[in-house]
This record gives sequence, structure tokens and C-alpha cells, in this order.
Amino acid sequence: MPVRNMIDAIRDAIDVAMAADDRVLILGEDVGVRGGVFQATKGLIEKYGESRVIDSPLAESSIAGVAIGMALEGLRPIAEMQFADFILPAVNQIISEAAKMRYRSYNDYSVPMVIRAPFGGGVHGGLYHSQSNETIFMHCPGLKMVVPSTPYDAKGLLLSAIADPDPVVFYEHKRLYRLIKEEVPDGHYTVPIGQAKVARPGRDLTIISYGLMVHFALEAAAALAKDGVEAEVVDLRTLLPLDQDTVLTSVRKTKRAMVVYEANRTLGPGAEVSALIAEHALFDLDAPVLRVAGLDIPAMPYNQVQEEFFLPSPDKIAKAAEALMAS
Amino acid sequence: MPVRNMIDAIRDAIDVAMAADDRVLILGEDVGVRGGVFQATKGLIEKYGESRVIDSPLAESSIAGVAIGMALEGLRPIAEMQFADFILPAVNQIISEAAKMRYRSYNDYSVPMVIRAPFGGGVHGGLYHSQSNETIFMHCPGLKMVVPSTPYDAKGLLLSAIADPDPVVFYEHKRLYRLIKEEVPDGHYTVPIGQAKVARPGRDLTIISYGLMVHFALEAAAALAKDGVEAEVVDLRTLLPLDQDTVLTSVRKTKRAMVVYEANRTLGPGAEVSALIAEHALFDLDAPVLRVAGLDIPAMPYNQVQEEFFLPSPDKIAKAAEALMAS
Amino acid sequence: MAKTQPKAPQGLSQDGLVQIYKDMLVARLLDERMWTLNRIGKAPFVISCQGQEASQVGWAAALRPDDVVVPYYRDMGVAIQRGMTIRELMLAFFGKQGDPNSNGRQMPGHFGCRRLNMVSGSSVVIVQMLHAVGVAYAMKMRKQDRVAAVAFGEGATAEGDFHEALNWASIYRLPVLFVCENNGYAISVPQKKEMAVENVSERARAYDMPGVTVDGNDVLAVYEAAVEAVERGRRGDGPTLLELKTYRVVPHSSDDDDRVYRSREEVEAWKQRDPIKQYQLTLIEMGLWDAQRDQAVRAEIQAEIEAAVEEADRAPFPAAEDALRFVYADEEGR
Amino acid sequence: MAKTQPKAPQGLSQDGLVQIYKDMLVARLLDERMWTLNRIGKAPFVISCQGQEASQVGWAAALRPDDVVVPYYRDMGVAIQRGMTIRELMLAFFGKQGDPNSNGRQMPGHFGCRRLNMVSGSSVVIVQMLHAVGVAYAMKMRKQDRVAAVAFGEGATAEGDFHEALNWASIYRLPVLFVCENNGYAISVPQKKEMAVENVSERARAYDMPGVTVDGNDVLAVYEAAVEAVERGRRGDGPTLLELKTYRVVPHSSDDDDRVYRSREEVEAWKQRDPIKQYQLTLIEMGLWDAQRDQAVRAEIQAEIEAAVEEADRAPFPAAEDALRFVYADEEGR
Ligand SMILES: Cc1ncc(C[n+]2csc(CCOP(=O)(O)OP(=O)(O)O)c2C)c(N)n1
Ligand SMILES: Cc1ncc(C[n+]2csc(CCOP(=O)(O)OP(=O)(O)O)c2C)c(N)n1
Ligand SMILES: [Mg+2]
Ligand SMILES: [Mg+2]
Repeated sequence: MPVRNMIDAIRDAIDVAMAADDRVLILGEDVGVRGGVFQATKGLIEKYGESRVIDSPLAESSIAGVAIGMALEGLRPIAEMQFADFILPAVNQIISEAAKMRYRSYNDYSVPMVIRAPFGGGVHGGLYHSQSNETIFMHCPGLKMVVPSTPYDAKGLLLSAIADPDPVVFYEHKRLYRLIKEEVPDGHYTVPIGQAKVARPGRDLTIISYGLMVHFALEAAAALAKDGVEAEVVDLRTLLPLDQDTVLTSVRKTKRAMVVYEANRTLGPGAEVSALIAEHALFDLDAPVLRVAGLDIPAMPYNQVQEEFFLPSPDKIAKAAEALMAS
Repeated sequence: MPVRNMIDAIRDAIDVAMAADDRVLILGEDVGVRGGVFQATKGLIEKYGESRVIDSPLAESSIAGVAIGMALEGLRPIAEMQFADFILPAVNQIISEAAKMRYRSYNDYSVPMVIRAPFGGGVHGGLYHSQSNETIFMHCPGLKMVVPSTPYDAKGLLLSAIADPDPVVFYEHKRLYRLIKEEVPDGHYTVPIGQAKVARPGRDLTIISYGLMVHFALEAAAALAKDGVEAEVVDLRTLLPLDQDTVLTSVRKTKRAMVVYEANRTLGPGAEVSALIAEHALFDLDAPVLRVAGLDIPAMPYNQVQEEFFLPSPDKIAKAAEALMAS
Repeated sequence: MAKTQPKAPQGLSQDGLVQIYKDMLVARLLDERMWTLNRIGKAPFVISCQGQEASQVGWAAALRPDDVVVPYYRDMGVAIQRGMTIRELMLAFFGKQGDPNSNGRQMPGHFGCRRLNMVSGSSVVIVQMLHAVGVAYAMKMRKQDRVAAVAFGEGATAEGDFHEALNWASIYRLPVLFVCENNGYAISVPQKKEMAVENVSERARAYDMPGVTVDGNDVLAVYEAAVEAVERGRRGDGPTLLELKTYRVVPHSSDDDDRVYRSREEVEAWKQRDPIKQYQLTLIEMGLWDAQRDQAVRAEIQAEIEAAVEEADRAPFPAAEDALRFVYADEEGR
Repeated sequence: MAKTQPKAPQGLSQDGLVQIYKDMLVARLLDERMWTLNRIGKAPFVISCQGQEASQVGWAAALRPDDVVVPYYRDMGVAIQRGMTIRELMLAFFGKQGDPNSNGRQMPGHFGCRRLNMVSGSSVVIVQMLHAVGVAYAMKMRKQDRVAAVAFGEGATAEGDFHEALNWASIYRLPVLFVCENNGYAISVPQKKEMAVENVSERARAYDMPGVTVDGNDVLAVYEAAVEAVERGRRGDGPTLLELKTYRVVPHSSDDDDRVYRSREEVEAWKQRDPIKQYQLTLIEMGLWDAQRDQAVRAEIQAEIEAAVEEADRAPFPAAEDALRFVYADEEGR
């Protein structure tokens, strides 16, 4: 089976979808000749032509808004936001329009579209090329919000997202694009939206995470194992709808829980996970629910010292796990 | 002492600030001759003139962005968004720019501005005149986020916000504008940003809330008292920075906690409150942390049956409190 | 001075000419009735098309049923021209079960109905322009001769999406008819505080796009200009920005009091230019209408309205749990 | 054919003319050095001003120190003209303690410094236009004769904020100089996919605002056009949209590969029109410059750059905990 990194898996997913269904098209800044600034769409304009691979004007609200219109008329647009930091001008179109179209029209109209965006830090992107702003969309019923952490999942989830009849926000961690390779089948397969995965089984505590942080959690778990602590790592994969069962089942088993995320700590996605546990598994807990998260500062600084300081790391996660085991 | 409702208290705060400091000015849609669609700025254009009371073009991004520029140049703008639902086109200016200006310039530039917006439902506003989207800003370090629940607090907090050297998002619950009257002093006084208030003391459980929901919580508490259950009601007043001490002190005392908010349940502000409790007061708890919140649907419907169905009510809160006492 | 006989635009039959009048009349009478229902406490909200009926029915009449229409909240005339019935509009007005627009989820004035190829709108101004552009992109990609038509107020043109939509449509020469119903105010804010130019159509030049301004109270002028723009779109010659100068003769909505921001003289002057009265005269001059028919038709419409009021008033609200449906595509149908 | 002797614009002394050249040269040499530092792994990122030095120094030179400048990420020439030193720019490039722009928080190219009346910018395109409008509003309200000047690329003009900013500035006739540095591309996207018009300046008419296009590689032409616009602003006659046609002769940034989207011939042709070489010739023809001085000045600048590289390379990064400062106004100073 071919081995692919995440960016290749994503490009392959788009290619497979475009080959199978001529309603699928892509639009975004530099997605055409340039193949996207991360090369997620490389070669597609040559293959599918300018009318299905649109180098859009530099205007995110229009990228989302025009994609909504395309979807209303039966196309299956995949819109790319060049960086998740720059999705903000499109937030009105996404939240007011895409997320509410089916609901407000009582099922008469719908918006089957995907919005892809590279997010996350640790790539020397400074304040505006490192953000993790998924909270905005996770709080928004009518949307789905997906964040893969492996090449295999990225392809399978993206194919699910493209086929999904509702708008899906699809966040790809920039640092994962080329970090890991694994076997990724050719052709069509899907990973279902809304299902978390136990990335590593364990009995002593549960670390719940998504995106790059899953790998940091796994590293931490490996280190903890050396001291005889068996951490279970849950990869959420989808933030909305959240797979409560997988989370709660794990926590009920281990009796200790920690959420790791890179977004600002306050009201980041981990707040919801923690609240769910506090509501549904409180009597199972032997320890407080910890959060290891991005700092509560406006965004991740550029210089490497402060970038590291901002981000959760395997070491920080392991330390928190030790504290959790001690309480 | 004069008795005022919330809209009068807000207008009075703006008036007091504008009279005292000619750097203070207001801008927004219909804030001039019309005095704002809720009359929060009524009479001010006659008093302070067109250059300090600006009937802006219908464009929220520019309302925020121009206000940022004014603040950079030493003015103290108060920008009005006609409804919180329509703040979304301005989210990029608020989050990318206002919230990060001081940080990114290493204290060289700052944005002392206030963004006021009527939010919340129960006023037959339908999907787009009822939203409670405060999550977006509460998750954003660099901003402050204030939500008063009484006329007295509204005036005092607004005067604090106007004097604050950093950008403050100030949400006013539409249904509270004319619901309650109380004594509100003339002239200048402040209520500090960042301090919650115990709106009703109690020993059996803590209900944490803000905005209109505080009053519903108080009604529920009164009903519960008849059955001998003494609920403590905490009015957060400020969502960012959150007053953790007041929340945790109360929960440690009552050992039972419930958060009530009108925003969508998933990752609404109550998720953060619940996560804080799960992290810092877990061993004090005798029961799960409950959330009584807006439904996880795109927004509140127009027809009265479904509007009621969406919103937390005194009755729903009391029922949840009974469940909490029983667990 | 001998007045020249009014001439019917090409492509409009006598029935078509009369139908336009009837649609305008339905819009007016229904709108008036909604205000009285609001004033007696039967419904919390009205937003009104009064004064803009010629603009609305005029541009909508230039389209085919298979074209896509993206109206804004004031466009009850458009909804009626497309075929939404008095009964349906009254159910929507009361927020009742069976409202085809949103089943009572949205405030009145939020039109949308797949049967009529009329895309559902939100309360958020101008966003729909981009939807029309996307729809038109799909049409052009499929080499269809259909067009998308989208309407908005002149105040809303200050929003960034206005610019982004015109920019896209012009780059790709898409078949879009952009209709600005310029009634001179955005709630209380007069045009001179909304823009520095006198005509919204002047903005079209910034996109190398034709911009046309016509008298929005002259329904046949509106129709003709819209037809020309629609043909341009069908031919593959790209979008048009059409500005209709008109006036709303009532407050912005039932929550508004327009006396604080405009003089009664101004309102009266515009009432003198009432689009329905004007068009009635035209039809009479054309020999297609007379006072008797007018009375009969009005009575018919009124009767239909009263029946609709009664039915809508009695109709149930949607069930509470119905609010949980259609967040996602979990079920078919409605 | 006898060439006419170049004429210095009014209001520029001989020193001023030479200073413009030196600023352009500093920008170029510094920028070139940054690329080599990046290529040898000393710094993760460069974004470049190369090719646009005439545009940048030209418009900035038209302003007074008490005017407010709002540059964009490509405007190193502006920062230099305003007085940011080589040393400071090199500290910023390395993300080190002491960088006056952000103390190493932002990527290189994000200029801002209160001392120089240069507002801090983000990476988000075009948002700064509205900031300039707000600044200008404050100036006008206080009846000052200052102006605000803001720059941006032509690609970014597709964003809604472009429209909103021009609209505000024109309604209130604010003293703003809007400078579009049109280098023909937004990363890889050529102008014809960004807009349907040939000149960004054509968009000014939509706001009843003067729009001017000049050769952005001719520094004196840029200067003169900017001075005229600035005077207009000072006089109270409102904003101007100034378009400078230029070219970036290097990739968008160190992460870009421009070979996939533009031909080497096109790049070469523009290199032949190098703004620095052109202006050097002009100065020589004016008798203000010669090869010897040129060599000496280049050597001086290079030496200053090397000293700055050494210092910045050795300088410490900000302390980790320093990242927690200045989220809010909790302390004075820096
Ligand atoms: C984004 C947004 N901001 C504000 C509003 C509130 N609002 C509703 S209608 C209106 C005025 C619209 O004026 P115009 O575009 O001229 O249309 P008209 O109502 O005059 O037909 C405003 C400000 C809104 N609906 N959407
Ligand atoms: C809102 C936003 N979207 C996307 C980007 C990513 N981006 C950075 S520069 C750029 C191209 C800008 O082109 P132009 O405005 O012509 O300026 P130039 O770089 O050519 O000087 C893009 C797409 C961004 N910085 N901000
Ligand atoms: Mg209007
Ligand atoms: Mg460019």
C-alpha cells in the first residue's frame, strides 16, 4: 500500500473526489497554478481545468459566500482558506449563512460544502500563521468540525466531508503535513465523521486530544509507560459533533482525565470536553480534570523561545499526567 | 436617587462619559437622529453634535475598524453593533486587530474602545435577532467581555469599560432593557470589570449565570426556597477575565454547581465555568456540574412556542436544581 | 399637450401587463393588512414593501421560473410575483406551522422556497449577493442560459460583501442581475451618510460592469431595464448592476418610528408618486383596465386575505420539538 | 535625440533627493542580505521589498514625521524612510529582544513603531485601511493638518474592507492617502484573476474620489503624485487613491517559488526597469551623484548591515515569560 504524508493524503482525497464526481470543485487563494501554498491542490488545475480549480480573488468572505451559492445550485465546493487565521473575514458567511441554511429553510435548501484550513503552530508562523481558532465553529450547530491527526484519517475524513450533505469545517495541522507518513490506500474509502478513536489504550488515565497534540500525547504516554503509568490517548478526530461515548467510556475506565489542546486555554475545545466529563462522569473521577493548553495570550509569538513556551509539549503533558496521578 | 431601567442607565453612562471627556465619541448604525434602534443614544446627537455621534454606513467591519483607528489616534470610541447577531462581519477586526494591537506592538499601541451590542432572545427576534454569541470573544485574550444584568451594574460597568485602556466587548441583553428598574445614581461611578457578584446567598447549591439568566436563576431560587432549598446565585458580570475566586468560593461552600446560559450549550460560556470547577474544586463537589443552556440548534426560532422551548426558564432551572439536589 | 400613448414593453402580453398590476396590488393590500394585524397585537413584527412594489414586481417579472431569485427581506412583491400565495405569506407572518419559507422559524419577510426557485435569506444584509454569484457560477459552468437575480437595499451596499460579489461576478462575467432597491434610507440613515456618490449604479464602473439607474416607481421601466440585463446575462455577456430609485412610504418596520428622521412632506411627496396608482393609470390609458375591474379585483384580493388571516390565526404553531429538526440532513422531506 | 534634463520635484532639496536614493539602497541591500541569511538557515522567513523600493520610499517621503503611516508587510522601504535603523530591522528579522516593532513576537515584515508614527500591522491583509481612516477621522475632528497614509497590495483590494474604507473616507472627506502598490500578483494570482479592471485607480470613481496611477518604479513620479495627494488631504479636500505600478522581482516570500506562476522573461524584463538603477541615473544626470560616491555609500551600508547581523545573531531571544506581558495594560513602558 502506498505510504503518504498528510498533505499527499489530502491532495489524493481531493483528486479521488474530483475524478469521481464532476460537481466537486475547489476554490481559494493560490489553489490553481501554485497548487496551494502548502501544495494541497498541486497538479489539480492541470487535471481538472480552470473552471473546477479556481484561483479566487483574495477575499475570504467571497470564497465562503460564493461556495455557498455553488452548493445551493448543486455543486460540491471545497473552499480553501489559506490559513485558519484568515478565516475570520468569512465567519459571517460560515456562521450566519452556511450553518443556518438548512435549518432556516426547513430542509428546502442545504449547503454541502467543505472549508479546509491549515491551522496550528510550531512552524514559526508568528501571531497570524499559528492560530487554533476552532472554538468559533465547534460552538456552531449546523456545522461539522473535523480535525484529523494522521494521513489515513485525513484522507478518509476528507472524503466523508466532501460527501457530507452539510457544511464541514476541516482543519489541518500545518506541522502535521509532512511530519508523519503511513500507509494510505489509493482510491476511495471513508472514515466516518463524529467518531473518536482510542489512539493508545491504557488503564491509568485518559488523555483526550486532537490534531498535532495527539502525537505529543502519544509521546508523553510512551514516556509515562516507562514509569509504569499507562495512559489511554483518545483522538477526537471530530470536534462537532463530539463523540461523547468514546470520551466518557474511557474516563469511566481510567477515572482520571486530561484534555490537551493548542488553542487558548479559556473556552478552548477542551473546556467542552471537561464540562462533559464534569456533567456525566463526575462520580467516576478520582482526580480533577486537567487541561494542558495554549496560553491565554492573543496568539503564539514568532521567536522560537516563546513559541515553545506557548505550546503544550510531550514534556508538559507528561508532567501534568504525573500531577494527575498524584492527586 | 433616580430610578432607571437598563436602557436609560446605559444612555446615562454614555452621556456622563461624553460630557466629561471630549475624546469619547460614538459610532454605529442609526445611533444619531434615530438615537439607536433601542434608544441607547437618544438625544446625544443633539447634545454632542454630528462629529461625535456618527451615523455610520451600514458596515460592521468598518465600524470596528474605524473605531480602532480612532482609538489609535487617542480618541475613545464607543462602537455600537445594532444586534450582536450582526457583529460577525466585524469579528476579523475585533479579534485580529483590536485584541492583538497592544500585544503585537509590545505596548507601543493600544485600542481603548468599547463595542456595545444588544444580544439575547425572548423578544420574538427569530434566528437573527436573538443570538448569544459571546463565546467568540470570551475565547479571545486581549479583549475584555462584559455582560451586565442590572441597570446599576450596566452604568457602572459601561463607565469602567469606556475608561478601560483595552478593548471591551459589552453585551446588553435586549430583554433586560426595559424589564427591571432600580436606583441608579446620577453622575459618575464605576463597577469594576472582572468581579462577579453574589446576587443571592445560599448554602445548598450554586447557580452561576449572567445577563437575563441571572433573573431567571433568582426566580428559580425563590421557588426553590419555598421547598427549603437555598440556592446561591452568582452573577458573573464579566466573562473575560472571569472571576474564578467568586465562583470557586461559592462552589466550595455549597458543593453543588449549575451553570445557566442562553448561548448554544456546546462550548458556550458555561463550558469554561464548568471546566474551571472540574479542575479546581472537584474534590469539593457532591454532585455533577450541570448546565442549563440554549439548545444546540443553529439559533432561536421566531414562533413563540419554539422560542420558549429554546430558552432556559425559571422552571427549567428549578427542575435542574432539584435533580442536582437529588444526586 | 397631447400625452403620448404608453407603450407596452416587448415580450409582455396583455395578460402579463395585467398580472403585474395584480401582483403589485396583492403586495400592497397584504402589507397593509399586516400592519393592522400588528397594531392590534396579533403579530409582533412587520417589515414592509409599501412603495417599492413596482421595483419588486418589475424586476421579478423579467425572469423565468427556472432562473434563481435571491430576494431580501423587503421583497414581498418578488415572492408574490414568483407565486407565493397569500395564504402562505400569512402563515409566515403569524409564524405558523405550514409556512413554506421556514415553518415559522424566521421573522416575517424572510422569503425562501425551493418550489419557486427562491433562495432562503437571513436577516443579515448583503450576504445573499455572494450566494447569487455562486449560483450563477454553477449555471455558467454548466453552460445553461439561466440567470441569478439578487436584490438588496442601497444602505447595505456599504458592506464589504457588496464589493466582493461585484468583483467575482465581473471577473468571471457571470449571469447575475444585481438589483439595488434604493429607497434613500437605511432605517434612519439617509443616502448621503451611506455613500459619497449620487447613484449606486456609478459603482458598477469599478468592476467594468454596466450600471443602470431607473425610476423604481415606474414598473414598466423597471421591467424593461431588468429584461435587458437578464438578456445580457443569458447571452454570456456578464452581470449588470441595476439601481431602482424608489421609496418606502411606511416606517422601516413595526419597531421603527420614521417621524424622527424624515419629514412628513417628503413622505407625502413620494406618496403622490405611488407606483400602483401610476401603473393603474397606464393600464387604463392602454385600455386594459377600468375602475370597475379594479374594484372587483380589490374585493377578490381582500376576501382572499381575510380567509388567509382567519386560517393563519387558527393554525397551530409548530410543535416545540419540531425546533430540533433539520439542523443536519438527518431526515428527508419536511 | 537630446534627452531633457531631469527636474527635481518642488520641495525636495538636493540632500532630500540623495536621501531618497540612500533609503532605497538600504532597503535593497538589507533585503538581499536577509535572503542569504534565510538560505543558510539563520532565519526561518523573509518577505521582500525588492523591486518596490521606489514606490515605498517615494510615497513615504511625501509625508511629515507627525503624519501617521500605516504600512503593509512589504514596506521595508517605508520603515527605513521613516527612520527605522538597520540594526532595528535586523533584530526584528531574527525575532530578537530589542526589536522595536514587536520584540520578536511578529514575523519579519510586520512594521510598527510609535516613535516613527508608524502603526503596528498584522499579517491580515487590508484591515489596516480602516485603521488609517479612523486615524484620519481623529485628525480632521481636531482640525489638524496632518494626514494618514496607508499602503496595501493590489490583490488585497478584493477584500471587503477595501470598499468599506474608501466609502468612509469619501463620505467624511478624510485626509487619507491610500497607496496601492500594484505588483501584478497576489502571491501566484495574476491581476486579471483579481479584478476585471486594468487599474485599481479606476475604483476611486465609485467613491467620488480622485484615483491616480503612476509608474511605481519612478521614485520622483511617485513622490510628486503622493505630495499632491497629501496636500489635498491637508487642505481638507479629502482622500486620494494612488496606484503605483511596480513589480516584486523576487518570490512572494522565502516560502514561495515564483517559477511556477510567472516566466523568467517577465521577471527579467522588470529587472531591466530596476527602480534603483533608474534613479541612480537620474541623480547622476542631475549632477548629484557619481560612481565613486555610490561605491562608498554601498560599502558603508554593507558594513552597517554586517555589524547589525552580528549583533542580532548574538542578541538573546526574549525570555519565555516575556510572552505573558502586554496582553492588557497592566504595566507601563516596554
Ligand atoms: C449585517 C447587518 N447589519 C445590520 C442590520 C440591521 N438592519 C436591518 S435593515 C437595515 C437597514 C438596511 O437599509 P437598506 O440596505 O437601504 O435597505 P432598506 O431596508 O432601506 O430596504 C439595518 C441596518 C442587518 N440586518 N444586518
Ligand atoms: C486576510 C488574508 N488572507 C490571506 C492572506 C495570505 N496572503 C498573504 S500575502 C497574500 C497576497 C497579497 O497580494 P497583494 O495584496 O497583491 O500584495 P503583495 O504581496 O503582492 O505585495 C496572501 C494571499 C493574508 N495575509 N491575509
Ligand atoms: Mg434603503
Ligand atoms: Mg500584489
